[in-house]
Amino acid sequence: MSNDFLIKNAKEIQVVIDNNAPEIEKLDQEIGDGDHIFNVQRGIKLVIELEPIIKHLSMSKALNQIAMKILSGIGGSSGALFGTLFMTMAKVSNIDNGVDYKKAINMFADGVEAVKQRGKADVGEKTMMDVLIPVANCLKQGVEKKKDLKDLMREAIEEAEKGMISTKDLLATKGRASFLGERSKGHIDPGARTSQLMIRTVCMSILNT
Amino acid sequence: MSNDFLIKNAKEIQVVIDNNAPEIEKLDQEIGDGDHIFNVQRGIKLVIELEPIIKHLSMSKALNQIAMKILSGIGGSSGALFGTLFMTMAKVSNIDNGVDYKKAINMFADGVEAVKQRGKADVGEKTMMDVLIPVANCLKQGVEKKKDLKDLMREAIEEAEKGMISTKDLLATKGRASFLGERSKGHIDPGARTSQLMIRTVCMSILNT
Amino acid sequence: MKKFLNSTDDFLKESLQGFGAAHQDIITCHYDPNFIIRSEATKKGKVAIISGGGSGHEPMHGGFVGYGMLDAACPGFVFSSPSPDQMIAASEKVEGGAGVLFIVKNYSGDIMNFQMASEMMTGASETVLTNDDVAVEDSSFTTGRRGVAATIVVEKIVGSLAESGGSLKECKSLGDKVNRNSGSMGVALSSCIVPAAGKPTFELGPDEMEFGVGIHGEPGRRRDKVQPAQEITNKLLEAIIEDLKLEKNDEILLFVNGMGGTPLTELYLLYDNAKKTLDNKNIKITRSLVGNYCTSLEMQGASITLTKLDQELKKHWDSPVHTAAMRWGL
Amino acid sequence: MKKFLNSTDDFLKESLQGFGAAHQDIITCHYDPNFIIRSEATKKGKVAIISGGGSGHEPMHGGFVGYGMLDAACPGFVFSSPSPDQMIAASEKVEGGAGVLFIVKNYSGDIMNFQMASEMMTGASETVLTNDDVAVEDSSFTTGRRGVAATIVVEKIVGSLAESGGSLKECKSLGDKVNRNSGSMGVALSSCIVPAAGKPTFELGPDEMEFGVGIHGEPGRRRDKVQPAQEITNKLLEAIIEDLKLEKNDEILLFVNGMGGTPLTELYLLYDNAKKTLDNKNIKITRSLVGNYCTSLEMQGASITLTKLDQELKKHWDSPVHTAAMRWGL
Ligand SMILES: Nc1ncnc2c1ncn2[C@@H]1O[C@H](COP(=O)(O)OP(=O)(O)O)[C@@H](O)[C@H]1O
Ligand SMILES: Nc1ncnc2c1ncn2[C@@H]1O[C@H](COP(=O)(O)OP(=O)(O)O)[C@@H](O)[C@H]1O
Ligand SMILES: [Mg+2]
Ligand SMILES: [Mg+2]
Ligand SMILES: [Mg+2]
Ligand SMILES: [Mg+2]
Repeated sequence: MSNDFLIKNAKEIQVVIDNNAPEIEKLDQEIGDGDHIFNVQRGIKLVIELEPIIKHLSMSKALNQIAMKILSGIGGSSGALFGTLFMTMAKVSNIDNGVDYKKAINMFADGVEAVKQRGKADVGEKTMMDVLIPVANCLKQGVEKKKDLKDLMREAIEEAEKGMISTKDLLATKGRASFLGERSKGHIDPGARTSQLMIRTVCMSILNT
Repeated sequence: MSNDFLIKNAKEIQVVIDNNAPEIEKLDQEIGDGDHIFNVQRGIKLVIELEPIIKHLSMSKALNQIAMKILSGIGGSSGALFGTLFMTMAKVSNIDNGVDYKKAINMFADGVEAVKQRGKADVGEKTMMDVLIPVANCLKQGVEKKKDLKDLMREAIEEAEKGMISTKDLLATKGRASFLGERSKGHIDPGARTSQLMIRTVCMSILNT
Repeated sequence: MKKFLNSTDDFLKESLQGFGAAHQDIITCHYDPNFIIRSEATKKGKVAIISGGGSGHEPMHGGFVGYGMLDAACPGFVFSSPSPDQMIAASEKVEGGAGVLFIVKNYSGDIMNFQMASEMMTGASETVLTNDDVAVEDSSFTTGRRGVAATIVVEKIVGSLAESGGSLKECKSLGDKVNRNSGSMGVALSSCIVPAAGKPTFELGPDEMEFGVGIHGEPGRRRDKVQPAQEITNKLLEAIIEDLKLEKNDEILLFVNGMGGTPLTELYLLYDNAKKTLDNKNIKITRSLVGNYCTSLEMQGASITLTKLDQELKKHWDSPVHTAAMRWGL
Repeated sequence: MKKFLNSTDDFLKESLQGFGAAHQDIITCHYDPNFIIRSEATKKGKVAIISGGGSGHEPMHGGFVGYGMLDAACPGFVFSSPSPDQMIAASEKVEGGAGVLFIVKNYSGDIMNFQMASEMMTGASETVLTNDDVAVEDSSFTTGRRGVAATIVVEKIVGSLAESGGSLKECKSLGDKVNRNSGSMGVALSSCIVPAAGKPTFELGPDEMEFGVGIHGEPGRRRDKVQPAQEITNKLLEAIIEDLKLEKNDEILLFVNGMGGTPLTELYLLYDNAKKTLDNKNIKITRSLVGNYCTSLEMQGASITLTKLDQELKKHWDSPVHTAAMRWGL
């Protein structure tokens, strides 16, 4: 994993998110406050604008810059959560001398664990954790079991999709949707949807190389 | 003219105004502030509620009670104008010993003159004066020319209608519609319309006796 | 119609009752006839300042009754001028021996009803007529211009003079001066709904605005396509600046007024845009007011008022005021 | 979408600029990161009170920065919590040596961002979390209840204590107490439009209302047919009274809050209706507040907040305050 990889993926994610913007907007209007899509779009734009700055930085510094940009540029739940993800990844030791896919997966899993601490939500509470945690687990196990990278990417894509869909029938107990009680049921969680789209995009880009 | 005549006509006017309420409401919405119909309906209701009180009063006292009720109960331009009309009629001398139709017409003409002073509007300014002044003139001349009462009533109805219609193409120079300038053209004045309807009702009731 | 009310007949009464109860430290409401007076009696020898007009413009005028501003306010029905008995009853309560000054917005109905009140009451009275709305062409052959948000500026400044001992004549003449020094113009993005009517007074297309609108949902100068805030602001300012013949280095009060349904953020944005334009023209904003002060029920829209200031006006603007809707220095 | 703006990107910036310019006697706005502080520096030894949250609730919180209330406010994007850098920068400016108290509404986004700020900054800080919205069921397994209009009551009362020398611990504990003593519930008659979205967050039928609505256009407890104001009021009061376990002779603050698009007349009518019901129950209204304080953009609607009062709370409620949106005793 390189800084170029980060920027390239951010750009691909931007296209995917933009293409799905109306749906994501609607999801947060139904069970949230309607700002999720704008938060995410603003964040991605800011990350992409970092390209000239982070191009020549070490991986840890680059990730930290991205984390700070996300944290300060997004706001809301997603700013804190995605910011924490990257901030934690930046802190993983020994990442400035090359990051192979095992290392990358560990970084991601550490990040997800920190996000879980930050938001205090676990699987089953109808948040982005319903995507992030199963994907992190699947990837970690895949590494342990020394699975083929491409197979693993395909599994992760499936896992993300399953997690995202699972939020539909869940009762929200964390985040803004929890205020709705029973009325939160029947809608996919917006943060789960954006997380799933981002994960799919990154996995696809690895599959295509 | 008797107090019974006043109340009976107020009741008939109520029916007529209620039947035409949507049209009158629309007229004041187009070139005014939309309250004219409510002002007029409130005023008529209050006058009719006076019945038990004014039944046994002299004509001058009865008219004065009506004037005060209109003045305090309506507000807006129409409260001041219709209030002035009745207040002036109440002050005409010698009305407590019977009012024949000549006297009644003089009372009305005096009232209209006072309304004209109060509002400082003359014929051609797109207000109720475009109905009241021509009708008062027609009635006064009819009395001078000793016209047949019923013929005179038919003439007054026509005169009122002509005056009301004339306001449509006029440029408003007095009242709220004047603020619209050229945009006031093409709409009948609401006060002219209610005045015309009231005059027609009273004249018809005389024709039918 | 979606409003918080129980019946359109009781709307005004219940609202006044709530106002009276919520602000009993400052004002007292009287009913039948309706009027609002300060909870403290008028000082002997102080000119009593009384305003009034149709309801639906809250906090105007009841919200401005209190120390340093009005002695009484007479609310009519929604958008209908009050009736003479209200002004007469209020005058009797607040007259302090130095006469009554009526502050009246230039509408036929208001003028006639206040005039009848002055004729019917016994004590001395004078009237300041406000007609600051530059959207309407002025002319001595017509009713002339509407009185709108500058009425509040007149009430504040004249209220201060009365408090500091100004005579009836002095109050009248200062009021006229503030009115002459003020110009306003408004724009509506949506209509308002008179409770008794239950439906919007006018219909605006989804991309239309009413430019030069009055404060009763009366049509304005023209219907326009919605424009960026900076353009709207510039057009409003141009008309006012021309009318007041404002010049470089003139000092002004910039008053951005909401019509009731527009959030504060947008009013402050208009303030920002107006400031940019006035800064460019070197017109000095030395006093400011932003908020919903002279409203039209739930109408979305705003107006801008400029008042040319001098030492005297600034002094009376800054002096303490203690009312439900405007309070400072105390 | 009809709003006074030039571009949705510049909306917040221009609005803040206008706010800063219109109230430069009281506050100063800083940009990138955005925060609003008093124009006078914090007294040495005074606890600094900082609040913040998404924009779109004006005058909350910027309108409450000033003597006797907040030292700083951090506005996020519309309906998005501010980010940690804003709170950190504001803290650095207003810290007076006695620590920082954050007043945070109970939303995941706000909590996480304020938490990260406290972790990242150097000085001592405490947080008061407001969660007064009784429309939401409380539970330790969930996010719990929303923080809504009572946040302003907390800010006023804690602001007063801080001004009079209360320690960080005392301020935190008084804030928690005010929050515990407060309950709120709201109802929406129309939706609001997030500028970036350009269309209503939700659709309400012409005869529908959203009962128990939040302050971001989030759906509430249920969708109901519109009801007479007295019935709506009674339902809101019932839920709050039950939650606070209010009893005969309890003293309360009755706070009728507008959501932004509802005119004052209707808010006072709700006050009147609430007073009737509370009078009947012998619950004593000894303090009142009516107006648009905690809004949701241009939403039509209102909320009622009750705060159970004792001597301490009354003293701090009455003490002088001098901010853009709340001013008395000074
Ligand atoms: N405590 C939490 N833990 C994990 N994810 C959360 C939490 N709270 C909210 N989220 C996620 O954040 C998403 C909403 O993000 P966004 O709309 O940007 O912020 P906000 O809810 O503050 O408006 C939700 O869809 C959910 O996936
Ligand atoms: N100066 C005036 N002289 C005569 N009639 C007037 C004058 N001003 C207004 N009117 C009449 O009053 C009518 C409007 O009455 P109403 O709607 O009750 O009062 P307002 O205009 O105060 O809302 C107008 O249609 C017009 O006929
Ligand atoms: Mg959201
Ligand atoms: Mg009218
Ligand atoms: Mg009227
Ligand atoms: Mg949000």
